[in-house]
Formats: sequence, C-alpha cells, structure tokens
Amino acid sequence: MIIPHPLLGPRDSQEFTYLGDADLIDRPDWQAENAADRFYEYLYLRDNPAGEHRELWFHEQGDRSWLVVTRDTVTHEISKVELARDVARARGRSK
Amino acid sequence: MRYSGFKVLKEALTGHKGWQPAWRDPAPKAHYDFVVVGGGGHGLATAHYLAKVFGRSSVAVLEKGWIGGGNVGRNTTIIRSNYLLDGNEPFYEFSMKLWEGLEQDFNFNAMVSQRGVLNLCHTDAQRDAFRRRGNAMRLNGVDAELLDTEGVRRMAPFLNFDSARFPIKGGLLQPRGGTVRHDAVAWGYARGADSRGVDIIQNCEVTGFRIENGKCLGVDTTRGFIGAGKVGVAVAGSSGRVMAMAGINRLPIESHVLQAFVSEGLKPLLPGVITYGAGHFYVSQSDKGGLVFGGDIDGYNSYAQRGNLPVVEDVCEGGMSLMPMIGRARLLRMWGGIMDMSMDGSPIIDRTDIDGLYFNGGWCYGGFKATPASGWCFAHLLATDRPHETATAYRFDRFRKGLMIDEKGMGAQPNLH
Amino acid sequence: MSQSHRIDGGLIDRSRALHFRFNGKTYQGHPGDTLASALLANGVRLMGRSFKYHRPRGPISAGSEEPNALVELRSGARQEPNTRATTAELFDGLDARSQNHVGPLSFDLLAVNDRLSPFFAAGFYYKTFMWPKAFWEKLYEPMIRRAAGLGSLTKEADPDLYDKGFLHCDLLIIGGGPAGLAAALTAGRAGANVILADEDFVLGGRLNAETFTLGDASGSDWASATVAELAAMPNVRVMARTTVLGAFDHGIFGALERVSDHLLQPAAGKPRQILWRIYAGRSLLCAGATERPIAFENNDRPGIMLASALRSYANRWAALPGKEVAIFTNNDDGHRTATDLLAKGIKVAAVIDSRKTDAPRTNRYEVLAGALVSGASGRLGLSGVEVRLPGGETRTIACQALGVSGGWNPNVHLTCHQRGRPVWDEALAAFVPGGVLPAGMSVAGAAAGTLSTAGALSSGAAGAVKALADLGIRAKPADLPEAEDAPVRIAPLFHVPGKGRAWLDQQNDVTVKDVKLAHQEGYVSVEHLKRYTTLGMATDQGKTANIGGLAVMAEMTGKSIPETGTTIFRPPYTPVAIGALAGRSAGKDFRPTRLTPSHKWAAEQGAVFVEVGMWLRAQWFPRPGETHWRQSVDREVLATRKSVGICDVTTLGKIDVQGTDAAEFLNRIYANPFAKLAVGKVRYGLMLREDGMAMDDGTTARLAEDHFVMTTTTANAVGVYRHMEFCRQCLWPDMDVQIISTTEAWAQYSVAGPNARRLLQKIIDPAFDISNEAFPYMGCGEITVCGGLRARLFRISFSGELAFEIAVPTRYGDALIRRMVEAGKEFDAVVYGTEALGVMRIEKGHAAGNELNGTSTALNLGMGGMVSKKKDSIGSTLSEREGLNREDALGLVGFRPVNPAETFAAGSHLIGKGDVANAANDQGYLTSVCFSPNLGYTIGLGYLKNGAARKGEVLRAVNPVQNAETLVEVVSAHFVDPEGERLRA
Amino acid sequence: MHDLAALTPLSATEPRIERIGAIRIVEVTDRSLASLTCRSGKSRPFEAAAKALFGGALPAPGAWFEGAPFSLIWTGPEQWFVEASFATHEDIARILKEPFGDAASVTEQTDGWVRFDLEGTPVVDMLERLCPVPSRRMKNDAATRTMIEHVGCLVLRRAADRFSVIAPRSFAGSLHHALCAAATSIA
Repeated sequence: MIIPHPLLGPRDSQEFTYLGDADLIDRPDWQAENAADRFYEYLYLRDNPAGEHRELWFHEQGDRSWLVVTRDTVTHEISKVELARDVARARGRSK
Repeated sequence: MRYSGFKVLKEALTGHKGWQPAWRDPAPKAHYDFVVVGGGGHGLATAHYLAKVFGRSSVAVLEKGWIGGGNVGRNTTIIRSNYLLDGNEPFYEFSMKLWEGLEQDFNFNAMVSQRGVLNLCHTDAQRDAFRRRGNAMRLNGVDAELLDTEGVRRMAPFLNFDSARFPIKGGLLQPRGGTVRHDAVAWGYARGADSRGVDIIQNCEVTGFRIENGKCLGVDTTRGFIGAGKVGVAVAGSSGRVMAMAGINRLPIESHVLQAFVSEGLKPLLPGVITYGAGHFYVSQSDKGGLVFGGDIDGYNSYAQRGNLPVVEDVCEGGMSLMPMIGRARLLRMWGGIMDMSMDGSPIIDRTDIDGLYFNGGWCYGGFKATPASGWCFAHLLATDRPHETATAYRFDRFRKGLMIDEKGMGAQPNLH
Repeated sequence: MSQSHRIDGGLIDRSRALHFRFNGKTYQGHPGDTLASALLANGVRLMGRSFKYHRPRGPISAGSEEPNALVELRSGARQEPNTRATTAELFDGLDARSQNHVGPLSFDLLAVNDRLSPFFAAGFYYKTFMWPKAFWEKLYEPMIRRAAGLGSLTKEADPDLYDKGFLHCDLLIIGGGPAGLAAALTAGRAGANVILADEDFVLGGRLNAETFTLGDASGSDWASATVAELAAMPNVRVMARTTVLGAFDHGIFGALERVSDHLLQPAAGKPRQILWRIYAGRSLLCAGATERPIAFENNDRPGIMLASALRSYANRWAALPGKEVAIFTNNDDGHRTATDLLAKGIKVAAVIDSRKTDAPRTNRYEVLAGALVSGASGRLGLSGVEVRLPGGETRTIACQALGVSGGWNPNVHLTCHQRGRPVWDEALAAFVPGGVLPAGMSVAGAAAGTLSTAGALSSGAAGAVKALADLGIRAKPADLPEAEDAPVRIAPLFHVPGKGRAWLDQQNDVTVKDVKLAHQEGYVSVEHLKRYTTLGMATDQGKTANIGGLAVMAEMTGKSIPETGTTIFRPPYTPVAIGALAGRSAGKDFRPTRLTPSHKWAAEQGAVFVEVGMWLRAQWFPRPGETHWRQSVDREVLATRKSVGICDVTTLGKIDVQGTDAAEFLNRIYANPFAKLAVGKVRYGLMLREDGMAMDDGTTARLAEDHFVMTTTTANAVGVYRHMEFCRQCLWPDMDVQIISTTEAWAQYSVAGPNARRLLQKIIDPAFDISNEAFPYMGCGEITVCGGLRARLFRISFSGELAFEIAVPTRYGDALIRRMVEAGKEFDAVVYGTEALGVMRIEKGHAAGNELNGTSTALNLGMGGMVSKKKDSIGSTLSEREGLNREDALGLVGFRPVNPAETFAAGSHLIGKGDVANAANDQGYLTSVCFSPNLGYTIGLGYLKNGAARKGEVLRAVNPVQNAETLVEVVSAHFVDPEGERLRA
Repeated sequence: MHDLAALTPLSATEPRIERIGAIRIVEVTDRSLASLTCRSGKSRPFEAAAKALFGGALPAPGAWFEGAPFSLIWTGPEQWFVEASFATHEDIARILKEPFGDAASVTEQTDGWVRFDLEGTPVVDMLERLCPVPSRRMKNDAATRTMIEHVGCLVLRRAADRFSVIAPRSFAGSLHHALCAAATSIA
C-alpha cells in the first residue's frame, strides 16, 4: 500500500507500523465515575467495519509522525490522511 | 452412502455410475430448532455434533456462498495442541483427539497426517519458554519433546545450521501434530451432518436477525425468513459484519488478512511442520508435494482476502534464512483469508446478551486446528446452554474482568497475536 | 541426428551453435531457441510425464502457460525443478532432465497408474485408505507422497544471489506485443516515465510468431525497430525477461527479472534474478491472450499442441514436431497455422474444422468441415488422429503433429489480483476483464479481447493516451502502421463427446469424466470443482484448462458458462523462485547485525558472542585453560563481586526526554511517580501497558529541570519509543515534551563491584568527586574523563554491587574499555558478558525479559505498591481488574534446591510436594535459573501462586520434557545482599 | 585535551573508501550532528534564533540544505538535524543550545549515526536496488528517511551523482556490506 503522508507525500506502507482503530486517541478520564468500564470499552471493543475505517499508523521508518488514515477495509482505498496530533486536538485532547 | 475401498473398487469397474451427491441440496424449511450461520468448518462441525452427539436433527447450516469457502478452505492445514495456558491447552487437546478419530467418525478421508510439529528456538530465553510450554503440555497429558540442536539436525538436516543469522538452539516437538487436507474437513463434516438429517443450505445469505423483546426468533435470508429456536453464529472473519446485523456493533475483535502460500509440487523434502522461531515462517509439505507455508498477518484491518508484497517478502526471507535449499523452488500461488483477530489471541464461544443468539469467533489464525473441538463445544453450548468443560474460559466478559488468555503476551493489540 | 526437424527461416541465430544435454544426450540448437524449440528441432517430442497417470507428454504451448514440458534444469545446488522447457532460453552447456518418472522417460514404471486410472477417479482418496486406521500413516500416505510431487530439489543451499529493486514510473506497460509497443511509443514520445516489461527474451509478442506485415515491414522487424526507438528514450525503460507477477494495492506491482537464467551461471557478485517492486501512477495491461485447446480422447499425445504454438515454433523458431501436420479448430485462427505451414513447405494433412458452414473453403489444403477429432494414436508421440466426419463415419489421418485451436482467452490474470472478476464475452466465447480493475489499471489489445493486430495497436496507443491524461500528461497516439484486422469468427467447442478420457488439465490429469463425476457428487460450485478434481491447481494454474472445465460443468448443469461461475486468478502470474522473493535477506544477511562499541576489543579477546535481537553481544570471555563456559562465567561473576567487573551495556535503549512538561510526561507513562525526581538523581521506573501488564522497566535520570535520559531494556527499545510517541502525539498533544533516541550516540559501560569507584577514579577527571557522599546511590551527572572527554555517569546497579554506568561518545567507546581494562589491572578487574550479567541479576532478584513476558502485572512482579493511585498513568485503571488481583495471583519469588547438589531448569513447573504432577495442581513456573557461584548452588526466579506468602515452603520443580524433578524451597528473590548495603557502599 | 583515540563507525582508525566499478562509497567521519526540536509554543523565538544562526528559512518537510558552517536536514515535524564540521563544532549540541535557549530541545547525535557518501554516475541505479525512495526523481535538496536492507536510513541527494546515506551507527557494518553488494551488482 501507499500512504499519502500529509507532510511527505506518498510513502510505502512498509515504512509504517499499524496500531488500529483511531478511537484509541479517546483515552477516558481516569477519575470518571465509571472509569473501569470506560477503559475496558476503550481498550477492548473495536469498530470493525467492512468499509471506511479510521485507523492509526506510525511512520516509524520516517518522520515518526502518528497518522490517522481513513481507509476502506474492503478495497484498501485511502480517502484521507491526517496528522494524529491534529486529530487529537480536534477531539479535545490537550495536555 | 458409505465410502469404502470396496465401494471405490466396485465403482471403478462399473464406470462410476453409482456415486451419489456427497450431501443433499435441500430447500430451507420455515423453522429449525437450531440454525447455524456459516457453512465453514466450525459451522458444519457444530451441526455434525449437534446431530451426532446431542441428537438434535432439526438443524440447518446457512451458507451465503459454497460450503468450506471461508478459512477452512484457505489455510495452511496445520493441527497441533501445543498451547501454554490453562484456558487453551485442554481445548486444543480435545480437538486433537477428535482429529485422531475423525475419518472413521464422518467416513471421509481427510488425510490426517500426524508427522509432527516442530517449533524451533534460537535463544536461551526462547528455549526456557519452550520448556515451560512443553511442560505445561505434559502436565495436561499431551505429548511434547524438547530437542537440542542435534535432535533438530537429526530430524531436519537441511536446515541452516552453518551460516544462520540466528542459530538453531533446539526445538519443541509435538509428534502428534501435523496436517489435514483442509477442504476434506468441510466436506466430511457436511456429509456427516447431512447423513444425520441436517440441512446444509448453500447460497443462502443471512441478511438480518429477527429479534423481539430481547430474544432472537430467527434469521432473514436471501431465501426468506427462517425461524429458529436458537441461532449460532460461526462466521469467523466476518464476525463484525454479521453481529452488527444483530445490533452488536463492537466486539473485542478486528478482521485482518493472513496470507498463505504454496510452491510447485516437489518430491518429498520435509518431515512434518516446521516453524521458524527467529522469523515469520512456517512450512509443511502437502501429500501432493507442494510446500505450504505462511507467516504473519499483513497487520492492518482488512476484509479484502488478499495481501500485499511486504509480507510475501518477509515470509520468503524467513524461509530462505531457515532452509536455503528452497531458493530455487517456486512460489506457485498466494492467497489471503480474513481472520477474526481477538484482543488476547484466544477465541470466544459464548452466549450473547440476546436470548437465543450464540457466538463462536475470534479464532485469530488458530481456527483450523480447532475445528472439531469448536464444533463440539459450540454444539454443547447450543444444546445445553452450558459451556463445554474445555471451553469455559472463552467468554466475552474475560476482558472486562481481567481474565485474558494471552499466549503471546501481546495485550490488546490484535495484529500482534 | 542434428536438428532433423529444423526448417527454414525463424528468428534464431544460425551462425552459432549451442550445445546442450537432455536426459544425458547431447544436442545442438541456436541462440534464440528455447529448450523446447531446440528439442523439437532435434526431433524430440517426448519431454515429460504427467502428475497422476504418468502419461507421456510433450509441449502443448510455446510459452509460460505450458503444463507438460517441465524439466529439471541444471544440476547440483543449482538444480531447478519444474522449469518450463517452453520458456527456458537455450544457452551453451544447458543440462536438463525430464522428471516424475521411475526408469527412463520412455518407459516409466509408474505409468501403471494410467492402466489403473478407473480406480484413481477424481477424489478417490477421500473415500478410501481409511482402514485399518494405522495404515494411513504407515503405508498409504508414504506411498502417495513418494508417487506425488513433480521435480526434486537437492537439499543443498541455493548458491545464487537475488537482488531486489524499486522502480517508479508514470505508466507501467505489461506486455511488449503490438498493444504494449504501441502504448510505449505513445507514452514515450509524450515524455512520460514509462516501464515496458515483457516475460519473453525478445519483445514483440505474437508479432514474432506471425507472418503478418505491419506496413512494409514484417511484424518482428517492426517490433525490433520499435524496441530500438524505445530503448533510446531516456524516459523509457524496456525490460525483457521480466514477468509482472502481481498487481498489489495502490499501483504497486511485483516483477521478476531473470537476469542470469540464460547464462550457465551468474557472474560473480551478480544476481540470478531481481524482484522489482514497481510503483506505477497508471498501468496498462497488454498481456495478450492464450489459445485454449479442445478436449478429445487421448488429446495429450506428444505432438498435439495449440495451433498457435505450432505456428510459433515454425515461424519464430523454425522447428516442427512432425513432418505431417493436421489442424483441429473451431475458429478461423486455426487456418492461419495451416497457411503458414504450407508457406514453409510443410505438408498439411487436413484441417478439421468443427464448423459445418462457417469453415473457410480453400483448395490449398483439405478442410473437413463439421468434423471432429475423436481420438489420437501414438503413445510416446503422435502418429495419427481419428476424425469423426459430419456423417458419423470416421477417418484416420496420419500426422506427427496436430495443432488445436479452441479460441483465445484474454490474459485477464492481473485484473483479478485484487479480487476483480472477469465477464463473459459471447462473441469471443471467452472471459474478458470485468468492470472492477486494480486502481489505475486499464487493459488494451488481446488482453482486453481486441484480438486483431490493428486493434491491438490502436487500443494500445489509445490506452496510453487515456492513462496519461489521468496523470495530467498530454499525449497523442503514435502513428501506427497498417496491420491485419480480421474479425473473430468462432463457434464455441470445448470438448468432443466420447467414451474415452479427454484431458482438460493435462498436468494434473483432470479429464472431462472427472468433471462429470464432480457434478454427479454435488461438487458443482466452481471452487468445489477445482478443489475436488484439482483442476487448475497445477504449476500452470490452469491457464489452458480452467475454461474447459467450466464449460463441461456448464453443460452438466444446463446453465451458461457465466452462470456456472468464473475463474479468478491469484498472484503470481507465473511461479517465482522463493529465493527471489527473499532477495539478499538470507543466511547471515537475513537481518542486519548491530555491533557494540567494544565489539572490536571483545573479538580480539576471543569473546563468545550471542544474538540479542539484532545486536551481537559478548556472552563471556574465555581465558586460556577454560574449557567450559561455566568456568568463564563463574570467574567473571566472582571477580566482579569480589573486586570489579566491566560490562558493555550500550544496547540498552536510551531516550532523551526534554521539555517543560517532560517530568509530567514521565509521571504518566510510568506507573510510579516521577514528577518530583530531583535534578542529578536517577529513579527506577516501571512502565505498564494500558491493560495493566508490565511493558518495560529501566532507570531514568534527571539531568536538568527539563531534561531526562530514560533507559529501556534492549528488547523493548523500539516499542517503548513508539509508545512514547503515541502518548505524546495522540493522548497529550499539547504537552511540551520532545523525545529522541540516543541509544547509539553513547558507549555505555557498567562498572560494578567493591572496587568500581577506585577504578573509575583513575579514569574520571579529578575535578569530579564520586565519593559516596558527593555521588551517592542513584546519583547522576555530566563529567569528563581521561583529560577532558565529556561523559555521563550514573550510579545505578543491576548486579547489586556498588556500581556505576559511564557513558562516552560512541567513537571513544573502544578506547575507553581499553583504558578501563588497563586501569583495572591492579584490581584484577574482569570484563563480563551477558551470561555473568544474567547470573548477577538473578542473584539480586531483578526481573528481566523472562519475567517481563507480557502477561505479568506489577503485582505479579512484587511491585504492586509502586503503581501510584494518586495520579493518572498508563495502565493504572485496568490493572485494578478483579482477575488481575486474585488472592492466589502469581508472585515473583526465589527458589533454591533443597539438596544443594541438585539443579533445576527454567521452564519447570511447580507442584506441591504430595500432589500429582498434572495441570490441576500446577502452582507456577520457574522463569530464570542459573548456577550461583557465590552461593555454590543453582538458584532460580519464578512465579508462584500467592508466592510472597509461601517462603520456606518446599515444592517440586517438575520438568517432564527432560525427565527431571527437583525439590526446591521458596526463598526471597534477593539471594545476594538483600538489604542493599553493597550498592550503597 | 583527552588522549582517547576515536574509532570510525566501521571500527577503524581511518575512514573507509571503497571503489566498486564506477561507484565510490565513502565513510564520512568529520561531521558533527545534533537534533534540534522546537518546543511547544516557542516557534517565534525558535525561528528568530534559527534565522540568526543559520541565515535563512529552515528546510521544509522532505528537504535539507547545505550551509556553512551548518547544514540542516528536516527529520520530523518541527525537528531538524544540524550538521557541521567535527573539527570546529565537536560540541555541537552545546553550541546550538546557547542561542536557542528554552525555545528548543537539542540532543547530541554525532556518534549516533554513520554517514556514507555514494558517488558516481550510476548511483541512482545502485539506490534502486536498495530502497523504495524514488531516487531518480529526487531533487538535490531532498532528504528522506527510508529502509535499506532492514536498516532505517536517511537518504540525501547532494548532486546528480552524489547521495549520502545516514544510518544508526551500530548498523554501520551491515549497511556498508549492503551498499557494496549493490554496487557490485550494478557494476
């Protein structure tokens, strides 16, 4: 596969390491009432669509950026690639 | 119709006129006591044992395409019970025992070939881990032998002992491990089930579950509604897709693609199954002569049933580094199957929160060898509502409770299991 | 007998003779020949045996679709089984042998299988060999295995090199026939970056095998002139002998270039083959089409081949399998072969055309319209065919060669590699590429079903224009010569009905009867058919067989061919040497090797090295007189504990962590607190995964308010770094923290033992006070050594001794160890390897890789108290789950043998003294075991249920795989200096 | 001054120069190296310091520039490698840290890496056997990370016939072996 890196253009996916579902960005609040349940759901339950999937890739043999790649799991077509840091901020994460 | 050497002889002399279809092609009935969704190895085995062991004959297996078209038809045919953890080992040994009597059970030669599974180790730490595993197997009454380098050399003198990047320091051998002709497993179970009255319905895709008041009443299919007392889903690879139709959208499972490979036919070379402990490569030789081999999953979510070059190359690098004699053998064909990769690398055979709906999946790439036990245990659960004694750990709630069965110790990262 | 069947003309170089051997006999051929063409020219038709029935076989094709003419090429370590004689380029000294027979090729003892074929019908083995049960493994299977298989490998290592390569282009053109050449001209002239790849050693495709003219030139002349023009363009790369083997995601293709297969052996340092990964903006498939046979009784006799192959052998290679030739066709193309052969002066005995009314009439040769070939004679080589005339009478025609033309199948293979399905074209009676193609791919020429030369040329040019337009490159179609433009006229015919066996898949011996049997038994789905009969699963992957099988099944089910199913292809297009897919990553070069800064010195000392991940580390340093590794290791351990030892610990991961939020960042990724670590201090840290399992451990030093240096274990360095980047970028994107690996930048040595300080004082510049008061346990600082070299010093200990780790820029690592060894002489200092390191850490009870196995929690490790509940850290919440906090949770403890003379092994399981050794009574297991030279007996660490509470208990360490069992006592994991007095000294 | 002798990444006292066909593979040891990363919210002072020290804009993603005394290579978002002569800038991290102050994190990298310069007309043919980087299309200011025989590397183009490959130092021997093998293969 070729991942169009937002900064570096098309790169062979072999340079990347895969993590999975981009929801892993949404780490729960440790002090929440139901923190145990929320952490369980966060870590273990996954969207597993046959179709568009937002997922985390790490450009390990490259610029060390974590990326959020939107990819179709049936055709492997990639429709969007963003820096995970930007996505994380947009989802309300900060410090 | 029973198969036998005599029958083959008779038919040969009379022009093969007497052979009947291996299984019937019935139209679906309006209602069954048990509907098994998925005509792969696990679904067919479930139906076979429901009929044979639990005496239930009002059973249908619904398959959207042709039976045996899922992972049972596209794997590397290995059987073994060399597991480490309590949650797994008795189950896989139960499976191994069923393999050992399978052909007589369903009257079909699946070519169960127990020529040994040898896992190689390349570091002292790996050898320690194999000793622990081998001892765990022995404590469970399972055969295991720990070989030193010389022991490995005697079994497989063609391995790279002289110029290996990672020297072979020994291996864990399960002599009873081996291979099985994979398609024959599906066909054999189909025949076994069919002969006991199970309806095997091909080209019948489930399009929805009819659920009322928290109870599953049956399934909508491309051939109409089929009512069911209980519905068992055994569609590993597509678990996410199918369970979503029942409103269960998030499972502790991701779908990944695993590639496998076969070489051109060669005269006998390999003693059994060999697994490389320093690279991603395992190999056996089929009765036809092809080297059947594979490695890691491609590593990203996929329903595509095909993989990409990096893993092909990675697998062949492992192969060449382990057995440099295969350089001039040619890779004939590569294919991909979709794996239910679970969060701890172990499967799930459990009830769901919906009454009457049962689940069997998350087999990662260990599903083939599990086929008989998976079928038996799922049949047990469907028939009795209690888990089989060897499958009590395969529960959905083990992640919530911290009771993971993590053979590789990789944690909640499915592509590493 | 010298080239008795060589005729005039052809594209061979008759000025040079090449000598080669087949089955021990020497023959001559010419440059430009394949092994098959040269053998045919020498009158050899019999080249191999089939898989199951061991039927005598000759080539049916002149290309890579060949199912029959498979040979073992070369000998010794270079022996190469299953090589198609039809594509093996002839070279001087070529040595080939037929395969899969017992006894001589012409008298194969296993041909008895053919006589017994009624017993070997499709799937027979599923129905028998089950009784008695034990016989399968002892008798039946070994027998089947010996009989099965095709060629053989020697068990020697492949001596050749294989390269990999990576190419990028705008347009990849797959196939160099008329369509591909027209496309390449068009794209090349437009200035696009073009790769043109063809599996043949001469480009031109069918142009080299036909007698058509293109404008004023012969097809082959036009092709070679076009290739010359393309080769002169800097933006075009013409790759002959290159098979595009697979279409992968996003325009990535695999291609195999056979660089040296046409040579006796590769030149020194040169590859045999290159696996290219081609990144193509667009691709144009111009792979042509493959003719298909018509099945009839005994249609596998040597001498029966595809009509187009016969034409190729005559036109391109000036070779013929026989002096008298007949043709069997269902379409006009078959007649071309007759015409071409006549023009060469060959006797055409008859053209049997299955079409009653559409068969062309001519007086140049006899046409038997509406007739069918119903049989063939000549076991080892065709002698004649039996023809069933329209009236029902039969006629025998003597011939040594029969050309069969059943129509053409477009080579759609690569269009299927991403699960695309071809569609049926009624007019062609063939599958053509479907609507869903791999991204960026289009198809032209015969591969798209455009079978005329003119059509191929124009569709190739148009295809290139369109593909380039997608990329924003303007091109206009190359001016093309006038060419043959005949329409396709065909009346589908796939097999001739009859009682005898008619072969569909020649290599795997699948006959029409087998397909009928599969239908009878319910194996109707195409996939079931394939798997039950093995149709299409031979080394040719059914290139000439699949459609025939499908057609017979369609006939049985009464459905049309497309309703019955389609056949999709998977990579590779043709089989690829496994060596080529591995490239250089084989043997010692499987993975790169990382060397430590002291490697050169250690090698000079005769150190024994061990692989640790990609690193090579010194395992121990044998001294003269030491004959067993234990002697060396014991000495290293004792000397270190007694005085001082030095160890290269550079392989530990080192990560530089900076920024105003660095302290808080570490506080969150470690389970224990880090925020308040003082500058100039080091702290041990335990890192958990989010699921609560220990991920890694190590020490982290605070060099400044906003600057830390973290160490990781050697094994986890990469994973920890990745995890930290995840936390930094995805979880806390606004934290001011920067991380970078510095593992390689520093040569780091542990100096341990009571004399460690005294040794270091001789090295470290006097300005730096490293006394216990000035530089206490867990202190760190930046210093200089040896007169001004900047260095870092950490007072940390893995061995349990007074110990320091000293780091200098890596280039001085070699000099530093030499200097320290020199300085240590007065203390009898030793340098120790990983074994002694391991012994000392077990003696001290430090967890390492065997304990951090991915399923251990802080609680298991005896560090449950370290997980701070006062802060958020990765893994703290989920580590509270009930299953991880059971009362009988495994706890890390120490073990010693009750009888000190006895030993035990890591991986032993723990069983109560009076209990049966079974899984139900399993209490835990030993993780790390060594002989302690300090204590004089074997010691071990292990996980035991509720371990901490069971000190003093005696258990059995059972090790059934080695038939061993030892009584062990549960003790503290800290065997040496449990109070930690030494490391604070 | 200390009196410790340095070894090159290939464990010799002098840098290795290999000539294979038309290719020269040169072990470069006279360069010092540090990483320079902009701290959060400090881009303004960071850029000011960079402008003062380097005299121009910092290279964009995928680019590098050669300057005197400092050359800069983009290595990641808001991160650059700074290279200078070892003879004059041995202590490069300290030299950089001063002007940037707390606007940047600076880490010594000199000994973390090995650099090989590849020279000769067929250098692109050679790189095509080594890594997926589109070396033929790379401009003379392009710098990119990639993999060569499982070693993560930084590849820089310097001229039509000149590239640098920079890799973690412990891999020097294996990388050199791979480079020589590729050069032999295309020679």
